[in-house]
Amino acid sequence: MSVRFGIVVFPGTNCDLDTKAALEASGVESHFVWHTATRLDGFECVILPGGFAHGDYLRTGAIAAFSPIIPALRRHIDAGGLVIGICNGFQVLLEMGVLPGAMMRNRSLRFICRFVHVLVEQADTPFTMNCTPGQVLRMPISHFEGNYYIDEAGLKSLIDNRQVVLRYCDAEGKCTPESNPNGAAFNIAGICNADRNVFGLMPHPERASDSLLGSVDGKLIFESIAESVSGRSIGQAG
Amino acid sequence: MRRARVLVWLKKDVLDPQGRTITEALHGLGYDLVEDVRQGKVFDIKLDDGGVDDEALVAALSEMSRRLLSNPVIEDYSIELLE
Amino acid sequence: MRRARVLVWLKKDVLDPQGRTITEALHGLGYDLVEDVRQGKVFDIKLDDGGVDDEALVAALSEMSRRLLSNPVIEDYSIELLE
Amino acid sequence: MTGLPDVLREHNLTTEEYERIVERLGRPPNRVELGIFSAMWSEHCCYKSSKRYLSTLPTSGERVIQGQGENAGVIDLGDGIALVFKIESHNHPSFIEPFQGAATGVGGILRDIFTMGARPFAILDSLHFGNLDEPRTRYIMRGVVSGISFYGNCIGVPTVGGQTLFADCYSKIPLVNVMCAGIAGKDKIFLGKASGPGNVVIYAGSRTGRDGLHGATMASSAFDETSEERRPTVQVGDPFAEKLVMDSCLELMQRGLIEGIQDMGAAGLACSTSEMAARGGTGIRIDLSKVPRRAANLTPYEIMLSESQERMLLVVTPQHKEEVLDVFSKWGVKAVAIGIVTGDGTLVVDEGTKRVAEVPLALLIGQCPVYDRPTARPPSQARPGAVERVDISLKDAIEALVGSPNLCDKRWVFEQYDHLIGTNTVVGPGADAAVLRIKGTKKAVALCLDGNGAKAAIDPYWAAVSAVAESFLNVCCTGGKPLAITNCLNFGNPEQPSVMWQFAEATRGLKDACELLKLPVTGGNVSFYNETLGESIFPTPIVGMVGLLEDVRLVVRPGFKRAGDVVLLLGKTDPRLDGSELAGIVTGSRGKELPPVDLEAHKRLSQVLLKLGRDGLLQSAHDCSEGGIALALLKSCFVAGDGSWPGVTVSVPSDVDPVAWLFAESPSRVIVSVKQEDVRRIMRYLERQHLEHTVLGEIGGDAFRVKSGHSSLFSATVEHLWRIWASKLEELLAGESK
Ligand SMILES: Nc1ncnc2c1ncn2[C@@H]1O[C@H](COP(=O)(O)OP(=O)(O)O)[C@@H](O)[C@H]1O
Ligand SMILES: [Mg+2]
Repeated sequence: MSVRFGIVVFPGTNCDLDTKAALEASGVESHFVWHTATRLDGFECVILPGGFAHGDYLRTGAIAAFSPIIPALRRHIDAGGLVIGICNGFQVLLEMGVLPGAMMRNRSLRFICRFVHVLVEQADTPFTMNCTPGQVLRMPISHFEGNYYIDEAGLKSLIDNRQVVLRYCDAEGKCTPESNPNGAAFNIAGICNADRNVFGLMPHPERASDSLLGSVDGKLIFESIAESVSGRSIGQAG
Repeated sequence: MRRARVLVWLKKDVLDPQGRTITEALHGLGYDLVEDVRQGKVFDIKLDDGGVDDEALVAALSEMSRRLLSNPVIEDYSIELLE
Repeated sequence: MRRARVLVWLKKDVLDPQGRTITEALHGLGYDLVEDVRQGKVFDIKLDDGGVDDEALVAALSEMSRRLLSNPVIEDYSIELLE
Repeated sequence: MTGLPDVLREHNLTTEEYERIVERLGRPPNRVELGIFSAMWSEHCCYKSSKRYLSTLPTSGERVIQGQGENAGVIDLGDGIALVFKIESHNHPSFIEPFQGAATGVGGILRDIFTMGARPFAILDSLHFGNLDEPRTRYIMRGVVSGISFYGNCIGVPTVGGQTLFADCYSKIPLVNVMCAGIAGKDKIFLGKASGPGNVVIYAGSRTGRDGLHGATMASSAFDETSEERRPTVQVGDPFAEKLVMDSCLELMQRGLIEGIQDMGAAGLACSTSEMAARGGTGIRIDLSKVPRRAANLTPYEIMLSESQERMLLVVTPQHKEEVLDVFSKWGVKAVAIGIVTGDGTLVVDEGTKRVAEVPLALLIGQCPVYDRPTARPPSQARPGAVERVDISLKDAIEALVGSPNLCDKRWVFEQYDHLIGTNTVVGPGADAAVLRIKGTKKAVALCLDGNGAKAAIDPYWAAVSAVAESFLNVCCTGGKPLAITNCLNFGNPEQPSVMWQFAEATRGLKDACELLKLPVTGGNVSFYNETLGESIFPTPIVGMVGLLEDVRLVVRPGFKRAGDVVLLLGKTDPRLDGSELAGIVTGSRGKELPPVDLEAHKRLSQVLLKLGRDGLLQSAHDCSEGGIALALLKSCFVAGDGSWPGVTVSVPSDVDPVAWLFAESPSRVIVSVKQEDVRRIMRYLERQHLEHTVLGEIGGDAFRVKSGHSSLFSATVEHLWRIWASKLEELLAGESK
């Protein structure tokens, strides 16, 4: 079975081309879908890439969460299709209410772009199945609003249901306050929904998919998805 | 033509880093009488109400506030008709 | 203890891309009665006035607004004593 | 009714200039026409003080596709690919409103690049601020950096390099110079020409408001007490709108639907219409009643001169008009036909049926005044002299420089910039030059910005030569072959003979260096009147260099790699502290002389460096500039890894003063590290090339150690020094937020 990814492009999305290039490098076929489309048929996985949908005006992801494409996205999710939201895409999923919690401004009240380490807490999701639990990945973050907020009950339920997929950590894999770049609750960098078919993360795997750029850890994520869908190994890690 | 104002605030138990930074900055400038600052958003909305009554208008505004202008996970809102 | 509210708006002739985008988004959601939205900032300030009178309080608040809470080059502010 | 003198003052025109207009026009201009002349004849638009100097710069070269005179320069990278690049200043707007001033500066230079048919792929910024002890400076710096961050990040172009320097003279007016580079198809370059009478003129992008009225004239006069009132309505940047404008324009170009295109920058519609028609050798007629407006009751005068952002002017054939409008509408961009190209050499402006302006382009563009302003060497610069001995211990010198605002880590700035978007950034901020790969090829582009006003204040000629030489070396350090430069000349009031002398000296330096190094100057920008209340900034020429790596896999980085590698200094050290950062910090004066640059030796060094890089013999390379050998070594330690810091032990020759030797800033030197096993081969090669070189020491341990013979002069862990270096800026910027 050939795997097809759909990349949703909102006005203001700006990581669409990078994401497509990284998928190509992993041997995955992908197609852009403009936000006014109303169907997402034929895609095993839908990516909401990074950027500034609608300029991030009002709140990040708020206006995009009402795009014409959104009903189709909900149908895709309800049917068990995979969705990954990267950075701004994660913020859109939160605003849609598909993932719990909300994003606040970084603790430093500044935009941050740098490489960070994240710990793989859950390797039994379609998005991380090629990782080992406890593995440390190196990927860049680049955001102003990545300070993940959730109330205590919500956090407990995320942990109990094993929905915390990635946490900010140091190079040794310890989740310390110093290794938390933005103040996120429980060092959370990525979570999935209870059904484990929707994944949102702040780091950019598409920017860590080429050794020339300093890391190939992001490929693990794209290849996990492709493999979990097709049931066979594709592309080459490393 | 009517005007309405919607105020959006972070919920009380959500930490407001911006408000805290402003409080500190004001103290730094010597305004010691300031005890606490909370920062919110305000929207002034011009409406062409087409003769709807206040109740209907507030209902519409509440819906907009809930759906778009605020994020109910972290924010509360209030509505005021101005004239 | 007193409370005051400061509203900060972009000046009239200054472009407000946020307001425009929000207006368009509300139209997209079918709220056609909305003619125009301007987004501003609101600060709710708790003060320990130590018995100063209103006039002195407003003077202090104006100074804070000018120096820190607003950017006089592109923004206007207004002050309201709440209680 | 205001009298003529007041009207002229308001428009920054001299009586002679006005008389010239009246005479050639055959009648007094009306107010709209006067506004148009005022903008187009401003220093900012017509380069009246600088033209005769700029015309001396070398502009040709085998790779030059487009030199000066267009919106940006274009050079050939081979394989059918072209690089489009240019630099702009936004100093005056950033002084008035730091955040929006800097943001709209980014927006403006991006438009200059995509208007040529290139997709912008890198931004660099050269920033100069006053003393960070002053709250106002901290406020300006925070605003400027977040403004650049806001605009560049949102539109999705990485900001990959630049410089951030401090000196008291910039506290009244900061310098915000932004360079942008983009990639285009070599045969898909678009020009700002209104060709083909009968073609349609289209306005696209944001609506017009009162923003930035008189921006061009503001940037053409000094600030004084009354500036406050003359302040134009501040332009607010809308990167979201610009992204849609950019994407739609690039699609139109891809589909071959455009005849000519130009952004509306300084002097808005007045400038874009008249420049496009003049370049096309045609004429243009527009109807202002068609222009989309944001504000009520705009006058024709205001519409012509508004500097509202995110607007473009296009010329298309009548057959393509509907298709063009459809593309804009798909992207949600406002676009309307506002006029036609004519053949009569005139700019005609109507409002509905009423004619509001009619000006011959031959006068407006062709006969704008050019001045040969008097120059005079300032008396303070008449008597050169060397820096006296600098009295400081090695330890104090190292700690002072590592923690000095000019030399400390600029992470606080560049981490606010998305420097990775585009997934091309092979070497990002923090290195000598940024390196970006070109997807689909083996090639990469190296880019850097350089300049030092404090040195130019001592000697503008040698500082300009040094800026070219240093950026040349920065590019070579990465393995890139320098191809061309753009430049931004920031100076005070040109009506002062001393400022004009500085300008003449600096451009002479640029010319000499570029001629000898065979670098064409494909464009640039002049910013005069960087002055408030009679105080000028340092003369500050900034050079933007672009270079090419044929094989990106051979890229060389500045960080030390491996314990055991040998550290070599290439080039000759003259242990004098003239012009140095250390002299400036310790004695408060950098002296009155700069070390001259031997450009022939410089060229030889660069060639050696490139050859060693091509042969894969360099583990690291980093040029020696501000802070001399000491800081160059330390930076190679600091940027080596992610949370780990290799140490290095170096030996100072026994016959020199260690402080002078370690901190002298003689030009044309590079510190490289090489594998042990390659040392002999490399040394033989260096000898054959007659290139002076010194073995400095070896990488190893976790400390920075300085020895002389057997005695230790200094030792501290690199991590300790790194902490001072990395935290300094954040410390200096802490404090109240305005
Ligand atoms: N310092 C300079 N060196 C070389 N060319 C310059 C310099 N300054 C300006 N120019 C050239 O003069 C022309 C006009 O520049 P400018 O008015 O800044 O362009 P625009 O405002 O349209 O972007 C351009 O071709 C530019 O490259
Ligand atoms: Mg231009």
